[in-house]
Amino acid sequence: MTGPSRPNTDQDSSFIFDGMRYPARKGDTLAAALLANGIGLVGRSFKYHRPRGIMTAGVEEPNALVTVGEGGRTEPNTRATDVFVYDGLVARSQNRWPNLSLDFGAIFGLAGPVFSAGFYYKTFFGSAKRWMFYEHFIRKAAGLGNAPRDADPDRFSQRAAFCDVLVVGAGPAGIEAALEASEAGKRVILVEQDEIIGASLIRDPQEQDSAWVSESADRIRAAGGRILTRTTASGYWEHDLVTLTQRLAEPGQIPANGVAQRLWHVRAGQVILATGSSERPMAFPHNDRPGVMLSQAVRTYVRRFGVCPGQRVVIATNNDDAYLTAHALREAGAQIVAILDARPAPAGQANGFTTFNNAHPLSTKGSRHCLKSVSGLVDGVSKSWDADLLAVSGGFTPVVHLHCQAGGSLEWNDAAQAFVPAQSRQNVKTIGGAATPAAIFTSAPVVPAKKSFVDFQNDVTLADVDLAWAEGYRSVEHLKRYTTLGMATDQGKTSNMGALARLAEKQGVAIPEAGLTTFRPPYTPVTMGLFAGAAAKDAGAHKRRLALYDVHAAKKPIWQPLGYWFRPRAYPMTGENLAEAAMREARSVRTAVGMTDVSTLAKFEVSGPDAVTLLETVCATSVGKLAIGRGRYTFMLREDGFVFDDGTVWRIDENRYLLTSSTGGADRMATHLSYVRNYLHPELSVSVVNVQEHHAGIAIAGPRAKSVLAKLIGEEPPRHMSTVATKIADVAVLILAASYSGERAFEIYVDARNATPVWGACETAVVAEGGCLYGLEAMEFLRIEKGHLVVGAEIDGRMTPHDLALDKMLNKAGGFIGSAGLTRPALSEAGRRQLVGLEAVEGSIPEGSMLVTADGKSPEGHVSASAFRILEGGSIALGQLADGFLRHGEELIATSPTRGQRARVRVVAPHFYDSAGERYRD
Amino acid sequence: MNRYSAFGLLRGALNGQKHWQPAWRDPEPKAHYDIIIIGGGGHGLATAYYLAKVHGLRNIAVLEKGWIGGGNTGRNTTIVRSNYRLKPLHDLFEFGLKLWHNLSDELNYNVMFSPRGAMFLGHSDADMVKLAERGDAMRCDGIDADLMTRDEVAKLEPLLDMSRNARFPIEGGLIQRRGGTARHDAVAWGYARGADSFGVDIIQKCEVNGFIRDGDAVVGVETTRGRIGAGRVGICVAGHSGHVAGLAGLKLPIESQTLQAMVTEGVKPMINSVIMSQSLHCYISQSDKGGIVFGGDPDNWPSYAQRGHPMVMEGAIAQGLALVPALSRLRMVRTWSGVTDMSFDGSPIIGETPVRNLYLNGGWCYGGFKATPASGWTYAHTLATGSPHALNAPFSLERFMTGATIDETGTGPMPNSR
Amino acid sequence: MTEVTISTLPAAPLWAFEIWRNPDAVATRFAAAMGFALPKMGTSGGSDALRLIRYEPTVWLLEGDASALPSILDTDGALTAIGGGITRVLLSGTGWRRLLMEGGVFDAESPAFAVGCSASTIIDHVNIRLHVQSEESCLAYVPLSYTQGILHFWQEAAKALD
Amino acid sequence: MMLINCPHCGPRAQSEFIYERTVDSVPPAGVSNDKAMQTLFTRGNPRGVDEEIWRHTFGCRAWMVVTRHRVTNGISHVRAVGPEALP
Repeated sequence: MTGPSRPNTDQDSSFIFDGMRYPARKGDTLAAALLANGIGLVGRSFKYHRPRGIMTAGVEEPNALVTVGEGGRTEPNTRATDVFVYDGLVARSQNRWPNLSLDFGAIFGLAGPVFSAGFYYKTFFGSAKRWMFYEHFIRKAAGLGNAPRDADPDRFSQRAAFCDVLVVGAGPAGIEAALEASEAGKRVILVEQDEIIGASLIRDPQEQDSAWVSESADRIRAAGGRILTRTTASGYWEHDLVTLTQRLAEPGQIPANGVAQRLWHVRAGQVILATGSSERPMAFPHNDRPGVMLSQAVRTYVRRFGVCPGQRVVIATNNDDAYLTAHALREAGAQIVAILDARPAPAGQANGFTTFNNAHPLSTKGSRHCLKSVSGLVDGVSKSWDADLLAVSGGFTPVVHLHCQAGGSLEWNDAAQAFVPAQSRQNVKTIGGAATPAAIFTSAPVVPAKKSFVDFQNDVTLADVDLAWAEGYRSVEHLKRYTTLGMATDQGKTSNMGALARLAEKQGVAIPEAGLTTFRPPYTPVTMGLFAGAAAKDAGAHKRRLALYDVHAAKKPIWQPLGYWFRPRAYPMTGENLAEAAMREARSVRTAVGMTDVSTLAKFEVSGPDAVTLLETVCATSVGKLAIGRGRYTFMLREDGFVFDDGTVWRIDENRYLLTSSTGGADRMATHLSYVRNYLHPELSVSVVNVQEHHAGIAIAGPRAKSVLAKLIGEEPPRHMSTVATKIADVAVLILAASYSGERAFEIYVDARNATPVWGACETAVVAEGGCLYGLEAMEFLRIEKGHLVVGAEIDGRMTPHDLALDKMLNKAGGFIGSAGLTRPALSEAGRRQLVGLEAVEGSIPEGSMLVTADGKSPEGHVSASAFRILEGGSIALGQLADGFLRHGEELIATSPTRGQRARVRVVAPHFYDSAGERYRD
Repeated sequence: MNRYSAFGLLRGALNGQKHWQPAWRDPEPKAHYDIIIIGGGGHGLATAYYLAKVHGLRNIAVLEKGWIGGGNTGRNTTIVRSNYRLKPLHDLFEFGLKLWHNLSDELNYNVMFSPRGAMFLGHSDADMVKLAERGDAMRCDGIDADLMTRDEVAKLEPLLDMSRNARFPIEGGLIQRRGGTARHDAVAWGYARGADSFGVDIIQKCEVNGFIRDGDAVVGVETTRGRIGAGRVGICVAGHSGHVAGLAGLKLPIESQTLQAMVTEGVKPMINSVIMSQSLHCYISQSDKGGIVFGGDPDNWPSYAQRGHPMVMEGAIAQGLALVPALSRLRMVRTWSGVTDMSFDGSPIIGETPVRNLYLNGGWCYGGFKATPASGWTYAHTLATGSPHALNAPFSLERFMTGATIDETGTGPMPNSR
Repeated sequence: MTEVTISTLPAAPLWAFEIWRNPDAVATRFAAAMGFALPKMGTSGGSDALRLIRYEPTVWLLEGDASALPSILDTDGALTAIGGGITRVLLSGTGWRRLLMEGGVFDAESPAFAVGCSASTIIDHVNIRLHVQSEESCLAYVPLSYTQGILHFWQEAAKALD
Repeated sequence: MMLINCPHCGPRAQSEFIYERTVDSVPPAGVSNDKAMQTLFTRGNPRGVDEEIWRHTFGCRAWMVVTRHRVTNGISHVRAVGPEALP
């Protein structure tokens, strides 16, 4: 590698590579800037840690991977060919220790003959622990760069877009297609992964020049088209949805408006792929040395970046295109030492170059940093040339990734020895070089297989392909998986065709018969943060906020998540912990009065002449005899007969009912009701409206709840399981006299926007009666003591109405969903888990613990919820126990090995408080 | 069969590794086999292996429509664990986990089983109770499980976001230390090589497109490589269970869905265990090559497309990044999808069908890989003896009609909400 | 710089106006009584005093004074109050269409989504109902519990619309 | 991500829809308990075309039957279900 090959005058920024500062020029890729500064050794390969330089000028680069950026913006494994230099860019080489030049990992290369394909499968036997010992070192040696340790300081945006025509690739063909479509009045998006459009015209000038490019861009924009640069179409999904990844800042760069990248979800009427092709390397020993580059890449560096990567150049080719590189190099002042042309006869391109026909490269020599000589075979005779650059062109592989992701098929183009797009079931077509790659000449050069790399990054050689074949890994997918071919960060963009040719040769078939691996998204690797978008901060789950959030927040409660909701768990007074606060609150409910926010309960207004029919389909209890102003407990079954939710149903008017059910099951119940109403029974005259969020709910419970209510509403409060519409604080409310706590209690429902004054009035009245607020923890104590059920604990989706002692409430008339499922024999067999109460004989019952007859026995049940008797003390619980109804009085052990806790318990009825329900009565 | 060893590799270093023989033969199908297994994935190959090894049968074929290990075996996130809640699942998966621990030696093929710990994170007190309940159930059934404090979780995985104001703050975890990951392809290849060495015919590119019936019994299969007679036929085709059973006129309690997974570019070690969550739906581990392997929930609608919905993947990644923010700048390099056989109680089906001599192994949902040894072992027993082993007896096809479902999550017969 | 202002409007009376049978008869009665037709799917009708916006096949979102409607519905449908659970968020300025593309899946940039049009869609995982008031303003009906999250999302997104 | 032609809203992104079940999994009214359970617990699950019940949950909330090919994702027909509605 020679030194800087262009003047310093227009260098306007600088970057740091491995601690050294270097100048760069606007528009440089990092690779161009490194080459311009004479840096040949850029990285180390994955397996053998072989020294590697820059091979390409595009996203297919397998070798020149560096870590770019600092702190939370660090991007490991960045292709130096796919990052544009900005002032202050910091890049580090990777996968080397202690440094790039002296890498101890290279010892793996010396042992290469042992580390053949499938090496790991054949050794490191013994126990799993022994493998883990070896694995520790293998893992350390594997991997490429280091991930950042810090959180990402930038944001990522996700945006939808719709267009008539999406054009991918802004070379001359893509620009023309976009121009034509946009001027025909279509909504057009043109995307280009490069920083500029029309860049290939700089490498290979045609009639269309830079003026044509900028004029076309102006016309596209003027017609309403959108041009997105630094944007890669990375995934082609169903129904012409294409995901684009747009870099708004370069890797490691601080973004101007806080957004580093944008993910576009584009739904296109038609997709035009003008993605071009990528050049293939050639396989021969030591073809991976720094100083061996692809021919078109060399031309790109010379013409676009003004960097001449070598002064004494050998070119190896099987096609005409490489001669353009020879010309470009000669114009730049480099010496073309020799052109090795695989074709048997002169191609009419010689133009004074020293050209050898029927010539193939055979090997290279050099140092870690640069190339010194190239040897080759000319008509079977070996020759050698001193050179510092070997430009190779093994032909062209159309970029068909998106076409294939779209479900398109490929056909074989024999002249180009390449797969080109054929049919597609989506509305996509391919134009330009990707559809019509240049013809090449192929022969089967006899080169040693060892150290002839096909997959550069993963260090897969022809010898590895041969070994996989010999061992029976003969399908292309087996080959890929056994050798790791094509599984590196470049996903085989430069390697797949070379390996496929070898496989076909082994099979004695043409390449298309050897098969092809699947092209899966993404086309080029995509930053994870971009896929997460704004949701990375909250896992895509917005917290749901109570209507009365501000009222609660002012009291600084302990919050508890419940699905996406957050509800007060307890309101501790100074010095109280959660348990103390919850017990004080629960005691207040048992002895005086308490109030709590029950807004999150699922609520549905069901109205219409057929409301009862609908409700008696969904609910397993009867509803029809409910008088106006009355309510009752209900529960719902799945079609398979198991209980999945419970709640209350209230007749609030002649043809109007309010159905409540559990918070956690709210969305499921909404869907279920809608399904029953719309799919099963579209004929019903009924309206089901989800009013979960419309009403805020406030529960007031306790022996003094009735007198609190009387003061609030100025009339006799409704009796238990009755309802009344009235006003509190001059706001309309619906009061349901229902009890979850076991005390006389009322639920007050109010338009959520007017809830604050109602809450305020209630709180004043409650406090005046010596009561307090209570949270979910106290509510849990109260309901466990009373023996009320909770969806997710006792109602766990595996219990029948009988298991939960609810069967007496089943609608005798049948006809409800789940009635058929209930008839299955296993739902009434002996040995089923049944709801029981548990009281501690010794110790405190751990929630979630297992019920066993003796230590070491398999569990016969478990504790679904545990609490303490609120007034008397003593540990109690609800549980599920095999044949539990028949086992009242039996002593068991509730054991929690993971917590080192256990209790001796007695099986009792699941009601610890007022089992006769006398406290509801006035 | 060459025996694999470090010595063999060293010998190969001197001869260019030229002495290795094919890991399995490429035989022509015979006219008749005692047992035919349809499906050359990990489960089918393991079944063949145990039929030969444990039951001494030799006249066995595995018919694979493509290439072995090319379905879900090669399309999963390689997680191995037995940390379930219900007893029948404990018994089956724990039996399998014990086989995993010795599998490389058993097969003389390094399946790289790495018991680095399978950890569920808890994000609230309620989560921690649920995790304790699961752990207690495991411990009482003799399976290892340990609750972890926040500090222990942070020590094991220093890159987790342990801040208290995280959207899903980490309160602790439940770890099964004997769980971990394995090299998925190696499992198929190792079982194939082992089965082949006993004389099992592994026949690739051989698609079954019909059953040969004699009255109420199956007596063979029609394939793309001709008719093949069989004493017993075992279906073992995961996501394609519905299709193949349909050829015999059966409708199953199975719906096929897409399950996506993805991997990032390789980086130096940063994730030490398998990270899962009680409240979120993503799982994260790091492969030996350094890639971060990511999985999430299935695309919950029916599909045989082997391609997923980008937004399902985006959702899983958002959850993963909420747990491990340092993953943000890594790049996802490859996605893939399997066709999962979602059963109607979330548990597998291993046993007889209403058609005589026809057996079914399927319905593994998104949990099949970890079960490979246990699935093969119990299915081999069932096929060899004609009736299920105690381990797979609860997993009969008829349980759906009787109501004896094994529903870990209590979700019921709706595969889309599982 | 693309501009959009995000503001929360005061509470308004909102109702679900549902027809469960005889839709043609109800439509006839409605037009006769109200002087305008029941709006078609994806559109709105009426005035600031009473506006009906159609988001569902059999349900209209009704904003304003609903007192005349029960008699029009008679026994063919029902009116249910829902306003407590909904926040009205006004997106004003030329940038509202672009803002709605952030985290969205609906083509709010389409010329067909014109003044008077309505659409229900999902934005940043939340079900949101949109009504185009003018080229420079769009009203979004957001579930109350998600309002805080969506406002934050929109405010952040509005910083980088270009 | 598919594009589903909602009978009420026109083509919309799949993210607005939720798949619920197949048409063949819904027990017809009035069948025996056994038949109902057989219907509930088995599906054709074809590697081809099937009729699926979807809901435009995050759109117009309406239900529909989508006839879809499970390999190609080609949707050949979408049929509205539910009460009679105005255009």
